[in-house]
Amino acid sequence: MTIVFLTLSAITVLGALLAVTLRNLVHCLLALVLFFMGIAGHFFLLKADFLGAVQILIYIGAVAVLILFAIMLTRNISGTEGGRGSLGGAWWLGVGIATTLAGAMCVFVRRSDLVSKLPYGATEEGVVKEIGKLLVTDWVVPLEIMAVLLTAALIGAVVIALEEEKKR
Amino acid sequence: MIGKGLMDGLVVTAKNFVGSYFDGNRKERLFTYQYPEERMPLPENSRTFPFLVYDGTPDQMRCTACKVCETECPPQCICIVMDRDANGKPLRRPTVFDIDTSVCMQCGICVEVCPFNAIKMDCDFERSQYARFDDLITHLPTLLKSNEYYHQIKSAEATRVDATRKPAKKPAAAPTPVKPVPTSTDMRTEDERQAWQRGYQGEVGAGEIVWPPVVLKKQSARTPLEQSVSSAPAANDVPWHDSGIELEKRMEMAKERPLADKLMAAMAQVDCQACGYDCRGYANALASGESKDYSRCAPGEEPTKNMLEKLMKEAGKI
Amino acid sequence: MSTIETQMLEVSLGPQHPSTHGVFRMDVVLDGEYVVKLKPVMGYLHRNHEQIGEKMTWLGSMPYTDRLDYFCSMTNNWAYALSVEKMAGIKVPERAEYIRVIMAELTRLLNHACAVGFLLSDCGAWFTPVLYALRERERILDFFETVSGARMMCNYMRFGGVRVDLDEQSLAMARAIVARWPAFLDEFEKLMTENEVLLARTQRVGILPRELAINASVSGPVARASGVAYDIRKVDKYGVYDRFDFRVPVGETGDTFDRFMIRILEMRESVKILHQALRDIPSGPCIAPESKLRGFKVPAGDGYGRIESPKGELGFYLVSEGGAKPYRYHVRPPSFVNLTILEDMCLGHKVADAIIILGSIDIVLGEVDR
Amino acid sequence: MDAIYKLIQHYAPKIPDLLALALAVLLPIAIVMGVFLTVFALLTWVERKALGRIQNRRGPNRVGPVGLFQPVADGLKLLTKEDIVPAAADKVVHFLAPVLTVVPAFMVLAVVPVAKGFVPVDLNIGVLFALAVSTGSVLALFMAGWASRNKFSLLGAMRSVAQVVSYEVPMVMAAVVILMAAGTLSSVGIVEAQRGLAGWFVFKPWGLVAFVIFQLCAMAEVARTPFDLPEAESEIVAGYHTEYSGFKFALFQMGEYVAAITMGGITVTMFLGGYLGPGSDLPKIGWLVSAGWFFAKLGIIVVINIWARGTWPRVRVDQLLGFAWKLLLPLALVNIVAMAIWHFASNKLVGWGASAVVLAVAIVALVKINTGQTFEKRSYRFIS
Amino acid sequence: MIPTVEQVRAMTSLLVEREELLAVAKFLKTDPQLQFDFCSCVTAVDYLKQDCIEVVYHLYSVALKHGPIALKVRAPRALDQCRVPSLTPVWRGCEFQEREAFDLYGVKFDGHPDLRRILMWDEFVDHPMRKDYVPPSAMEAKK
Repeated sequence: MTIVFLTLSAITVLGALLAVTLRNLVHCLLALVLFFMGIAGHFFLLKADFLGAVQILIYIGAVAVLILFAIMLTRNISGTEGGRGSLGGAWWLGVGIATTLAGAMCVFVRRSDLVSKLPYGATEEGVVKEIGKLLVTDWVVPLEIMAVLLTAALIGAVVIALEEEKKR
Repeated sequence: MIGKGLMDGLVVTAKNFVGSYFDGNRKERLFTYQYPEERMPLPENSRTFPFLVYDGTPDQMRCTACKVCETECPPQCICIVMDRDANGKPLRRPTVFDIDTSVCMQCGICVEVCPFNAIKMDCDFERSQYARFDDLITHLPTLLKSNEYYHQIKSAEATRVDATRKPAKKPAAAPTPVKPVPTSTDMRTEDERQAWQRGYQGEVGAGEIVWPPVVLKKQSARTPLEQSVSSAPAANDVPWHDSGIELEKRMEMAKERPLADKLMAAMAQVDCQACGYDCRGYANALASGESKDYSRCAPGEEPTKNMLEKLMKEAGKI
Repeated sequence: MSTIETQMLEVSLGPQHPSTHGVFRMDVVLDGEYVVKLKPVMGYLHRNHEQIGEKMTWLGSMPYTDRLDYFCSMTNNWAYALSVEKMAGIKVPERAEYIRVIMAELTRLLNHACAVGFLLSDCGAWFTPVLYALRERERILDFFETVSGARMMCNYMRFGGVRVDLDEQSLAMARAIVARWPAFLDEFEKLMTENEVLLARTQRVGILPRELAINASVSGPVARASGVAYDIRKVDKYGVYDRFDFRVPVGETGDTFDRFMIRILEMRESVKILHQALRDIPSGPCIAPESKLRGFKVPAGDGYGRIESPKGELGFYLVSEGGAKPYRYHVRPPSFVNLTILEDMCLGHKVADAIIILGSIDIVLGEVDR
Repeated sequence: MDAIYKLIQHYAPKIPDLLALALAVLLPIAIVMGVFLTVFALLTWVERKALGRIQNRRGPNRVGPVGLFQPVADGLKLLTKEDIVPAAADKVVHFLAPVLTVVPAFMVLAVVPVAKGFVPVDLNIGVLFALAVSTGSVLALFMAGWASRNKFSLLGAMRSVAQVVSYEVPMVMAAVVILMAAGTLSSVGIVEAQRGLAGWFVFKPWGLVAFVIFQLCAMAEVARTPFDLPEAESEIVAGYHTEYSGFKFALFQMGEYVAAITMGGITVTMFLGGYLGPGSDLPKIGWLVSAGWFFAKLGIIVVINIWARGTWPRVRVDQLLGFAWKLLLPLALVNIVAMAIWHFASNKLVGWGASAVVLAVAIVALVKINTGQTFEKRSYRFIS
Repeated sequence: MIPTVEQVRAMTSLLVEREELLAVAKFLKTDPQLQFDFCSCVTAVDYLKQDCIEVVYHLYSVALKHGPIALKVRAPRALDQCRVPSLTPVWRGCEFQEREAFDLYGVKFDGHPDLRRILMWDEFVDHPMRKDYVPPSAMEAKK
């Protein structure tokens, strides 16, 4: 099992690195998608199928396409000229901050007992049902707020589109 | 209901789909022919490329090289060279009869205008070749096909033609063997060939019309052409030079004209060069005594020959 | 709020385009999906047909007229023959006039069926309606081949009549074709006329107002769909059309759907004409006895003859100097003139609509470019 | 997959653990790829034959007995065709695009239960995984269009991205109804929930509406008529795969057709009771009969696709998007309400009637709003 | 100058001077009894001997359904003086046919909205339908 884990995390790290260093903007986006794919793989490895599927659905299905449209509309359509260079001037500062942050993260995760307290670990059936129940019972208020927020965003998009239509 | 139109469409296509398998007359529905194996029966009138008909042996070909089809062919894709025997006397048969099948548009006008029923339209269309120019020019031997073949492909039409035709013509004087086919190289220079292909050969028919200068300002609404034609009489007026008019009317038109004009009036007015000149030239030759043989007007046949003989006797030329 | 500035897109549809009915190009300027400017570019198939006409004898041009609108060779022949007969004052026997009406109406049937079929395949119906139309067209082409010798390049009409007479067997064949046609029309209408997707795509698309149609000398089904009640068969009464009772459908709004429906209704009228013509075709000569093949001359002067070809008014303007060759030989093709209003109809619509509007005008490039 | 793993453990214990695991993973993949690729080849042949017969002509009958080797011939032709990559194209992305269209199509097959006990991977979030992965094709479409640096293919790509994205939403909404009915996300669970006499979800009113919506969205997702807009020849030449030739084009075609089959598979699983059928529970040969049922139903769905392709014209871009947002989505939401009514009704009959009424009213209202103004009856006057 | 009307074999043709063409055309179109609103055919004819190019407009009336009248105007053949007022402002249908007359005969139409070559490609120099036109292939042969 460890081999699979190692290869998967290697892919993920590679994707992240490429996303930062590639010259062409669209290539960076594709590397980002590779990174998201890696994360989803990790979830599946940990038998958290729901999270893996949601990761694919949301990040690759929606966020990547969103960034894509962002690139499309701002730059000229081909989006070829890309960023300045692979590693900017102060790259060593970036690496320094990254390593310190990663170190701190490892320390906290190892010391905290969060992992052992997982109540509903890898039960075959109930994960999805559990999440569903919790959402509708304990967390119903945030769910409703989220719903209102999303509807507002949707209506905002429609208004902009209508404005565009009237102009023509 | 919203989907009705869409459903009707589906029903129609379904009916066609099912029909194509179980319909009684499947031929009715599947109208495509599986070409190489299953061929479409060609109706009798169908025409592809022309061919020359001969009765009995290839030497007794009907064509007399009168070049009528060459002049009338719209894309000018026929080229005929008259056959001459040893001492240059024109024989009424072609040595070279080429049709450029890449130019021929299969319109059948040559068949209509041919006075001797010598050229007919074939039915076979599988004539693809490899080379672009040389192979696409069909030469005399390949063009010649027997009357039986003609009966075979177009029986009704063939019988009708045979009924109208006079008894079989005896073969020309000394049946010289058909000369070897000239290859395209010695045919003509490229430029001449192009000129021939585009029909810039000498204009035949309308005489040169001289227009008087017309002042632009005061004019009637009639087109400038009409006005000029009616006013200026042509110099050498040959009203009878029209193969549509009968022999008697032509002779009556040229009654009080000199012998040469009378002789010309007797010709078939086809300018077919079968006699070696055009009509005007042959009449002058007979009138001036240059040649005595009054039987060389091929399209004219009997009536012209007798009329020429009578005129020559009256004028004491023979 | 600053609106997003979109790039104007220059697109040229054709000449290598699957649905421009031949070698025809439209330079279109797109703002997003909407057509802002549309310039038709033609001339790819220009063979200088008119100069060939001047080099050819009067009869020699007849086979070339087949190549004008290669879909309807019979009506092209008839237009040319009519113009020359009008100038030369040649009388055409009864039977020949009836045969000419039969051939012209059969050509109208096959042209309208294919035009509607191609319009539907432009809308995306994967060629099914076209193949139903082609199935019926094959029968008519077989009939043309039996009579004139060639399926599409018939070269059938002469000055003063027609070249080959219709014998009993080919008349029976024509009656069989005409008998099958109403069933085909019902099937065609059931397949497409109420189809919601088609209605959504063709209704209120490419509207041609009546005044613009007349002013831009648009003729044929395109004009009649906009409400111009003008059919040369009824106005000029050439040939023996006044003997048949048939009606001319006229639309109101003049959009793509109207042009589609007018052609279907015209097919039904043509079937009616064919029934009457095939029923009482008189006997007699099929060509004027005194008509000459060679050395045919037309008295000097000019003349303009026109007929109602399936695509519109097809006219021949001929100037003769009294010789065996026409001095000026001009063709007035319906498709060429109908294209003037292509841009007016496409403005404001989408690219997909521009293709359909072009399909609804039903042009053939052989006729446009000559 | 797990069943096979246990089988291997049972029959051949001495195989090392890792090899057994590898075998357990690779065997189903091999079976699925084999079966569905032959189905893909068969589909292309059936499509061309059926379209031919609809159009009164024989379909391909030259290659092989009844034209059966035609897909092989097509494949060979595309394989040997030169693979032209436009100079200005972005090599990497240009190569990746066709791969990415095929990958999601096959990944979705992982959760489709082909026969009783035969499902490659029995994820307990089966349907969600299928829908999630099928969004991956959006990216592939865009990459194809953008990478070939051609104005036409970019326009085509933008259209197809808009189409796929806007048809995913009603599709997921329609699937929600089925998940509510079945109570579980796992595809096998959904199939089992459809046991019983008229158990298939398609016989329920909300099930039928959901089936129609899902089928339309699946056709749009895969760009089949009447929504085959991206490669509409009559508009912008050939859409996003203009600049592709040779094997890459074959990959695109394969991706499109296999996606059509997999979408058909999911529709069958969710609405037509997957592998359930009268004979599917027999002891010994039960799984064979159930497989037969599954492929029969899949065939029906595919035939409907082909039939529509041969008959209906294409919808324009704005009508396409309007149809998705203004008609399908609201209908799907109302459908969820109808399902709720059905669920909480006391006895099933009243529930059935109530939900049917609600749905009928919704359909009529929505249709009236959307198409009210376009279809007017035309009258023509005749002058004699 | 009053246009002369001549009944030539059932087609009345009207020869008009270039200056008055536009006025006559408007009159023909707007006059209640005439109402010639349909301009069917526009052609140019090259009379080489008379050194003039004649542009012929065939007009019909859709409203009153009466027959053709040919409106003729003449211009000298020399390319620079060969100018004729365009009738596209009066009848929109003449637009393409006048462009064709310009393309093949070299008749320049003043007032035409967009006078370009329509059938020949833009770089083509000569006007092919003129009687004294020599096709290029023959020219190369001469050189």
